[in-house]
Amino acid sequence: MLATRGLTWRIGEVAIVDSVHLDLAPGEFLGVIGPNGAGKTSLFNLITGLRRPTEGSVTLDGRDISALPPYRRARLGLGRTFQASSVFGSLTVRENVRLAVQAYRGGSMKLWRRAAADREVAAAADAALDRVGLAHRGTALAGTLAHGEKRKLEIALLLAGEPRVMLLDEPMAGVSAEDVPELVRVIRSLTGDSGRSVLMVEHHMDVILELADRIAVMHHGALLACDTPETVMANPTVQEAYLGEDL
Amino acid sequence: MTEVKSPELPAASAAVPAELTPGRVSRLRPVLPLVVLAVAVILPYSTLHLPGIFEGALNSPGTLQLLAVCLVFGGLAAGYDLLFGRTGMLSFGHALYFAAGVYGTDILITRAGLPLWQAAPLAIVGGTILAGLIGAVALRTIGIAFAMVTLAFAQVGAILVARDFGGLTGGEEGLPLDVAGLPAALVGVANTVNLYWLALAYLVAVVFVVHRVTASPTGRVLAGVRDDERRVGVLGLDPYRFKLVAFTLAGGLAAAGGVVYCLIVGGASPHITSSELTLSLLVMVVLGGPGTRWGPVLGGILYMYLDHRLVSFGSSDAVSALPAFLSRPLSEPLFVLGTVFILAVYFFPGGLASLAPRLALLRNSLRLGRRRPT
Amino acid sequence: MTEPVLTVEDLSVRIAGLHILQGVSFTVAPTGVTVLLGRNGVGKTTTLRAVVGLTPRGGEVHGRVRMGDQSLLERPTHRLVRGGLGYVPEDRCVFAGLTVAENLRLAERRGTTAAYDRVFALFPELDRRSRQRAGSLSGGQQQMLAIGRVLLNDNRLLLVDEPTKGLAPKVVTEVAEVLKRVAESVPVLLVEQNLAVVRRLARDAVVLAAGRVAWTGDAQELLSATALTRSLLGVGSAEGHHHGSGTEPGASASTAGPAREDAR
Amino acid sequence: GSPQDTASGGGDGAAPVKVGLVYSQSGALASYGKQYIEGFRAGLDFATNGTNKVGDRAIEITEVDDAGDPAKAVSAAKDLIGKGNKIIAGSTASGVALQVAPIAAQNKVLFISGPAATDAVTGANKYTFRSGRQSYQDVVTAKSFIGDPAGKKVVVFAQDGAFGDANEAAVKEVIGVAGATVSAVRAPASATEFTPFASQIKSAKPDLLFVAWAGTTAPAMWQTLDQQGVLTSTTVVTGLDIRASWPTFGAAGSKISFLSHYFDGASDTEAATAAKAKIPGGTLDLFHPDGFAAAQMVVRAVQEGGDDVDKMVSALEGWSFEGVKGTMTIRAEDHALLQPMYQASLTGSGEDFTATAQKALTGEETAPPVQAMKG
Amino acid sequence: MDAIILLTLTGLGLAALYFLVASGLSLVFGLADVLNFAHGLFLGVGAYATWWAAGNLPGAGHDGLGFVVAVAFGVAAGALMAVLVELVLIRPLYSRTIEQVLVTVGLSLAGVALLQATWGADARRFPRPEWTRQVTSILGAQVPNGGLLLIIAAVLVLAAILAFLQWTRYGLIIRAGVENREMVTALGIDVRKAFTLVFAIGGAAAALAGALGSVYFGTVSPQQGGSLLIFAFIVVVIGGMGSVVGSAYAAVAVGLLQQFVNYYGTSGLGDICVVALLAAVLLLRPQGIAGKVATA
Ligand SMILES: Nc1ncnc2c1ncn2[C@@H]1O[C@H](COP(=O)(O)OP(=O)(O)OP(=O)(O)O)[C@@H](O)[C@H]1O
Ligand SMILES: Nc1ncnc2c1ncn2[C@@H]1O[C@H](COP(=O)(O)OP(=O)(O)OP(=O)(O)O)[C@@H](O)[C@H]1O
Ligand SMILES: [Mg+2]
Ligand SMILES: [Mg+2]
Repeated sequence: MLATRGLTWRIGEVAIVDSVHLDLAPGEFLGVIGPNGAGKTSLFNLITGLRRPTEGSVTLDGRDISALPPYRRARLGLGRTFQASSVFGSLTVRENVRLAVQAYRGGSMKLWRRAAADREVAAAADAALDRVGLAHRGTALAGTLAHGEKRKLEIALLLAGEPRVMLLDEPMAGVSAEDVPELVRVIRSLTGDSGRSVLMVEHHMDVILELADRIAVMHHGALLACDTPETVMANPTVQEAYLGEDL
Repeated sequence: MTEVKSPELPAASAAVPAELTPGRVSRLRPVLPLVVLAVAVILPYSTLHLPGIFEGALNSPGTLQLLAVCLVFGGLAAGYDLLFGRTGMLSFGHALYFAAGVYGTDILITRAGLPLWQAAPLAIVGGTILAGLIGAVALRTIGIAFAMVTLAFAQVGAILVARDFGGLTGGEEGLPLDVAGLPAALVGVANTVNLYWLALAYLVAVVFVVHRVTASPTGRVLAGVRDDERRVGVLGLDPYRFKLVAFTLAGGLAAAGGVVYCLIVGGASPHITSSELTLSLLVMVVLGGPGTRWGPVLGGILYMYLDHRLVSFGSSDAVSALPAFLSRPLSEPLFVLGTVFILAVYFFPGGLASLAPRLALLRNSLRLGRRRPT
Repeated sequence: MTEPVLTVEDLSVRIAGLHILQGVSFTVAPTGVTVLLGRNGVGKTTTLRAVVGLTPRGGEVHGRVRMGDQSLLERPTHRLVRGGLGYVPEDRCVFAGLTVAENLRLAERRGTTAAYDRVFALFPELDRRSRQRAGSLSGGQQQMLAIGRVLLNDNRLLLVDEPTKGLAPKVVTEVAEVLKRVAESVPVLLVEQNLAVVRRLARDAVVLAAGRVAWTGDAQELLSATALTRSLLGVGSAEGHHHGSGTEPGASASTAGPAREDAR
Repeated sequence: GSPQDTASGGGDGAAPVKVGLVYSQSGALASYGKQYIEGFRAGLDFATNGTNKVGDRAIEITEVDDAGDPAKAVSAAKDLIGKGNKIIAGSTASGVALQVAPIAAQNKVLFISGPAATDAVTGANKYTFRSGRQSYQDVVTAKSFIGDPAGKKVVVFAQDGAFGDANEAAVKEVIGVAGATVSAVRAPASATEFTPFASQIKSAKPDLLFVAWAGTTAPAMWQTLDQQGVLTSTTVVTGLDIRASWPTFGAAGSKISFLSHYFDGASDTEAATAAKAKIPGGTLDLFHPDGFAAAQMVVRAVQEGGDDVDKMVSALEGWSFEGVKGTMTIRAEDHALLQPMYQASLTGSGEDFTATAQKALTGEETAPPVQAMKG
Repeated sequence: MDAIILLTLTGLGLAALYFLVASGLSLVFGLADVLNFAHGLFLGVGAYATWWAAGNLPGAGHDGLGFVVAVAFGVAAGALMAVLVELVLIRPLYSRTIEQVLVTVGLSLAGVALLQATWGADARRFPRPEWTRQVTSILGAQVPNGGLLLIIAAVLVLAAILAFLQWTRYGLIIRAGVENREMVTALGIDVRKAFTLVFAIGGAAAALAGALGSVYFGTVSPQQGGSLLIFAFIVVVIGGMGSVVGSAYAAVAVGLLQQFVNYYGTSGLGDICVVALLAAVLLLRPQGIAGKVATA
C-alpha cells in the first residue's frame, strides 16, 4: 500500500534518513521504534510531504506521490498525528474535529453556506470525539487543554479524516497510565478489518508489542530491522541500541 | 513577530456558546444589531443636536458626511479583519485595494467619462483581480515576509499614483471627481444623506459577507489556518488556496469601500495609498477587537470619528485656554489619537469587543453578590 | 523528621476563570525524590509552575509556598532560580534558534563554576552535538538538553516535569539513573506518568485529583497497594496492567510504560 | 426635519455673514496656514476699517482645520455649507483646493482658494477664485532672469508628481515657446541623495536652471548642487519659500536667483503697512498677502452681493484692488489673480538672512494665459 | 568613469545612512522581536536633541569638538528615550508582540506630533560642521564629506554592534529571550534588563542616525525620521530579520541600486527597483539575505 524506496534526507553531509525501504501492506500495523534522534519523525515528515527528500520516492497504491504537497497526500488517504501536539488552539475542541471532518468530506470551499448547519459533519465529529473520550470537553478551547487531552484530540482529528494509511507519532507520550488502555483500544479499533494501515512510532514498548504486526527499528536514519515483534526483540543489536538493559 | 496570532479572545462566535451569556440581554442579542441598524437608517430624520459630539444636528450635512466616512471605515476595518483577525495574515498593503477602488472609480468617471453604474463594478472587479494577482505572489511567503511583500506592492502603487503617469491620477494634488457622470441624487450638500445611506449599506454588506464567510465551512478552515497552517495541510486542505480566497475577498471588499469613499469625498488623494492607511486599519481592528464580529466595525468608526473630530477639538477654545505645554500637544490631533490608542491597547486588550463580556462578568458577579445573602 | 525543603500550603490557582488548584498542601523532604502523581489535567504542571512563579498571564495564585524559610510566591522567577530552585519544564523549552552549546552557556550562572563535566558525562550526545541548533534535535535529545542545562548549576531543589515523556526506553533508564544520582545530593520534586520510573526513584508521593491533594505518603506503599493505585491513578495496579504478563517475550524486554513492572 | 434640509443662509439684513475658513492649522502645512489666517484677520480689519462689519452685518468667521487632508476639508466644507455659509475660503494645500472647488460649484457657494499654487484652480469653475499666486506666475518670473530666451538652453529640475509636472509644463510653455530649448531632470520626491541629478544637470550645461523643489530634502539638494559646482556654473532660479526656510539654503543662498511671491519689504503699499501693523511679530511673510487678499475679496463679495452668490461672483470678476503686493486684478474670464511678482536675492549667513528685491514684475507681465472656464 | 566613482561613493554614503537607520531597527526587531514603528521618533529625538544641544548646551557647539559633544548628547537622549519607552510601554506587554507593535505605532503618531507641537512642523536648520560641507576629490570625483562621514560612522556602528553580540553574554540572553522569555527567567536570568539594554542600543543607534542624517540633510524636521523608516524596513527585511550584517549588505545593495538607477534610468525607477528587489529577495529567500536570527 505505502512504500518508500531509498528514501533519503540529508542536511549537509549528514543523512538524517538514510535510504529507507519500507513496505506497508493493507491492514498492516507497523510499529517503528528507535533511539531518540534516529529519524523517525523525519521519516514521517518525508512521507507526508512536510519535508522534501534528497533522494528516493514514496508511493501510495503504486502511485508515486513524492512530488505532491502535503494536502494532496492527505487527500489520497494519508493521515498523521504530530509528536508535539498541534491542534487549533483558538477553536473549540468540537470545531477542531469538525474542521477535520469537513476537510475529509470536501465542500470546504463554500463561502456562503452555514457550517454549523451541516448535521452530518457535526455527527461525524461528535462520533470521533466520543471514540477518544473527549466528548465532555467539546466546548473547551483546544489551546487550554491539558497535555494528555491534546494527544487525544490529535487522534480525534486523525480519525475524522478516515485515512487509509495512518501515521501516529508517539500517540502515548504524556498520556496518563489510566488512559493508555483506552487509547490502545481506540487505535486498535482504527485498524480492525477495515483494511487501514498504521505506521506508529512509540516508545511504550508494551503498546507497540500489543498492537504491531511487525516492528521496524531505526537507527542513525537507517532501517536496522523490520520483522515480527519476536524476532526484533530477540535481535541483539536492537537490544543494545535501543532497549538498553532493564531498569 | 513572525506569526500572527490573534491576541486574547478568539471569540469567533463559537467560542462563547450563547447559552452561557445569561439574562435579558441575551434574549435581546440577536435583534440588537437590527435595532441599531434601524436607528442608523432613520437617524438622518432626526434634528437632534448632540453638542460636543457633533458640530451640527444629526441631519446636518456635516454630521452625515462625518458619519458616512466613519461607516465606510467601519466596513473597511471589518473587511481587513477577515485577513488579520480571522485568518491571521498581517498584510501591510491593504491600502492598495482600497486605493484601487477610489482611483479606479475616479479615473473611470473623470478621465474616461464612464457613468457610475459602469465605473463602480469595473473598479471593484479590477481591485479584486489586483488583489488576486498580488495575493497569488505574496502568499508564497508567510509571516513578516508576507507583510513586507504586500507593503512593497502597495508602495509601488503609491509611487505610481504619485508619479502621475499620463496625468491620470493628479499626483500629489489628487483627482477631484467629475460629478457630471454621477446621478443627481449623489451630488450636492443637500444629498449628503444619500451618501450616508450608501455608506451604511456598504457597512452592512461587508459585515454580512464577513459574517457569512466566517460561519461557513471556508471560515472554519480560515480559522484553522490562523492557528496552524501546517496542520490544515495535513488534514488534506491546501492552505494557500484558502488564504488566497480570503485575501482576494478582502481586497474586493476594500475596493468596494473605495468606490463608496470616492463618492463621499468627491475625489481621490494620494494619502490613501500610503502604508499609514493600512496601519490605521490595523489600529482600528485592534482597537475594536480582532476576530470579533462587531469589534473591527466599532474600531473603524471610532478611529475615524476621533481622527476627524480631534481636529476641531484641537482648535477649540477649551484647548487653547490651557497652558502652552498642554494646549500645544493637544492641538495636534495625532498626538491625542496616538495617546488614546496607546491607552486603549493597555486598558482594553482584546479591544472594545472585550468590554461586553467583561461588563457581563461584572454584572453577573454583582447579581450573584446580591443573591448570596438570601 | 528533618525540616522539609519545600512547603506548599493551601495553594490555589485560578486561570481564566477556572479554579485549577483548590487549596493544595504538601511538603517535599530534604532528600530523595518526591513524586507528584495524578491523571492528565489534574494540575500537576500548574502546581510546579506556580511554585517557580510561572503561572500564565491573567492567572491568580493564592496560598503560601516556602523553600527553607523563604517565602517564594512574591519573588520573581529569576531570583528563585538563582536561589537554587532548578526547573525542567514539561515541554522541554530548549531555545530552538540557539546551538546546544549556546543553550548550555546561557544556563551558566555567574560566580559558580559550571559543571560541564557532570553534564557531558551524563549526556555525551550533548557534547557531540554542541554546534547543532537545538530546534533540530530530536525530542529525546532536547529532553537531555533541558535536564543537562539545569544540572550545570548547583541547586537546592529541582522541579522536574515529566522528564521521560517521549524518551526511548533506554534513555528513560538513563534519565531515571541520572535523576537517581542527582537526588542523592539534591531533593527533587518530580512529575511522572511512568510508574516504573516512579517506583524506582520516588520516596514520597503526592497524588492530585481534581485540583486537590488526594493522597500523600510513602511512594512504595502507594504503588504496592492495588486498591489505592486503582482509585487514585486509575491503574489496576502498579504491577498489573490490562494486558498483564501475557505478552511474554516483548514485555520482558520493555522497560518503559506502566506495564513494565509486571514482567518481573 | 427631512434629511434633505439644510439650514438656509438667513436673508435677514442684519444677520451676520457666515464665512468658513478651511485651512491647515495642524499637519505639514501648519505654518503656511498660520500666515494665511494672520493675513486674513489683518485684511478683514483693513477692509472693514476695524469694524469687522460690512454695512451693519458682522462677518462671522468659522475656522476649521483640515490638517492638509482633502477628505477632512471636504467634510468641513460640506458641514459649513450645510450650516448656511455662503463663502468658503482657505485651502493651504493644492489637493484641498482642487477637491473643495467642485463642492463649491455643486452647492453654488463662493470659494476663495488660498496659498494652494496649482494652476488647475484657475478656471476650475464659476464659483472658485484664488487669493494667491499660481505656479505659472512663478515661472514667468523665472523667465525674466535670462532676458531673451531664444537659443538658450534651460533645464528644469523638479520633483516627480503633479507639482513637478506643472512646473515643467509651465517652463516649456513660457520659456520654451519663446525660443529656448527646455529639458527636464526629474527626481523622486523621496530622494535623499542628489549627486546623480546634479551630475546630469551639470553635463547638460544649461544657461538657466529652474529648480522646483519643496519639502524637507531641499537643503540637501542645494548643498549637493553647490558641491558639484552647479550653482556657480549657471544661473539658478528657484522660488523663495517662507522666512523660516531661508537659513536652510546655507552657503548656497547667495548663489541662487530667487523669484518671489512675497517677502517682508518686497512692497511698500498702504495695505502692506496696515498688515505689518496688525500681524503678530510685525514681519510679513510669504502667505500673509494671500490671507489679506482673501479677506478683501470676502468683504467685496458681501458688500456687492449680500447673500446672493451669483452677485458675489459678478462683483469679484474683473475687480481690481490694492492688496499687500500692490494692484491685484481678478481676471473675469478664468478668475486668475493678476498680481506683481518679484526677483530677489538673499544675503547673510547663519540664522540671519535678508532678502532684497531686485525687480518687481507687474501683474500684466506675469499674467498666465487665459483658461476656458471648466465648470 | 568619474560618474561611476562618484555614484559609487555617494551611493555608499546613502547606503551608510540607510544602514545607520536600519541597524537599530534590525537589532530591536531581531532581538527583542519588536517591529518598532517608533524608530522614526527615536531618530527625531536624536536629531532634535543634537540640534538643541548645539545651540544651548554649555560646551557644545556647531563645529569641531563642540559638535561632537552635541551629537553625544543627542545619542544619550535617544538612548534614554528608548529605555523609557521599553520600561513604560513595551515591558508590560511582553509576549504580546502584536500589541507591542501597535503601541509603537501609537507612539510614533503621538511622539512625532509632540515634536511638531514643540518645534513646529517646519524644517529647522541643522548645524553642519564646516568639514562636512566640503568635498573631497577622490579619483577626480567630488565626493561630499557628509557622505564620507556617514560611511565612517556606519562602519564603526557595525563593528560596535557585532562586538556587542559576539563578546557579551547579553547577545545570547536576548536571542534566547526572544524565543521563550519564561524559560530564560527559569534559568535564573533577569531577561528584562537585557531587553532594556537592546532598546537603549537601538535608541542610541537611531539617535546617531538622526543626528548624522540631519547633518547630511542640513535640516531637522519632525517628519524626517518617518520618511527614512520605510527604506530602513526594506533594508532590514532584505538583509534578514535581526541580522545586522545582513542589514549592512542590504543597505549597500539598496543604496547603490537606487543611485545608479536614478542616474541611468528615469526618475522614480530607483524606488521601484528597490521594491522589486525586496519582492524578489523575499520570494526567492523568504528569510532574507543573511537568514537566521541574529547571526552576529
Ligand atoms: N531541520 C533539521 N536540521 C538539522 N538536523 C535535524 C533537523 N531535523 C531533524 N534533525 C536531526 O535529525 C535527527 C532525527 O530527528 P527526528 O526528530 O526524526 O528523531 P526521532 O527519531 O523522531 O526522535 P525522537 O524519538 O526523540 O522524537 C536528529 O538527530 C535531529 O537532530
Ligand atoms: N492557560 C490556561 N488557560 C486555561 N486553562 C488552563 C491553562 N493551563 C492549564 N489549564 C487547565 O488546567 C488543568 C490542569 O492543567 P495541567 O497542565 O496543570 O495538568 P497536568 O496535571 O500537568 O496534566 P498532564 O498530565 O496532561 O500534563 C487542565 O484542565 C487545563 O486545561
Ligand atoms: Mg520524533
Ligand atoms: Mg503536565
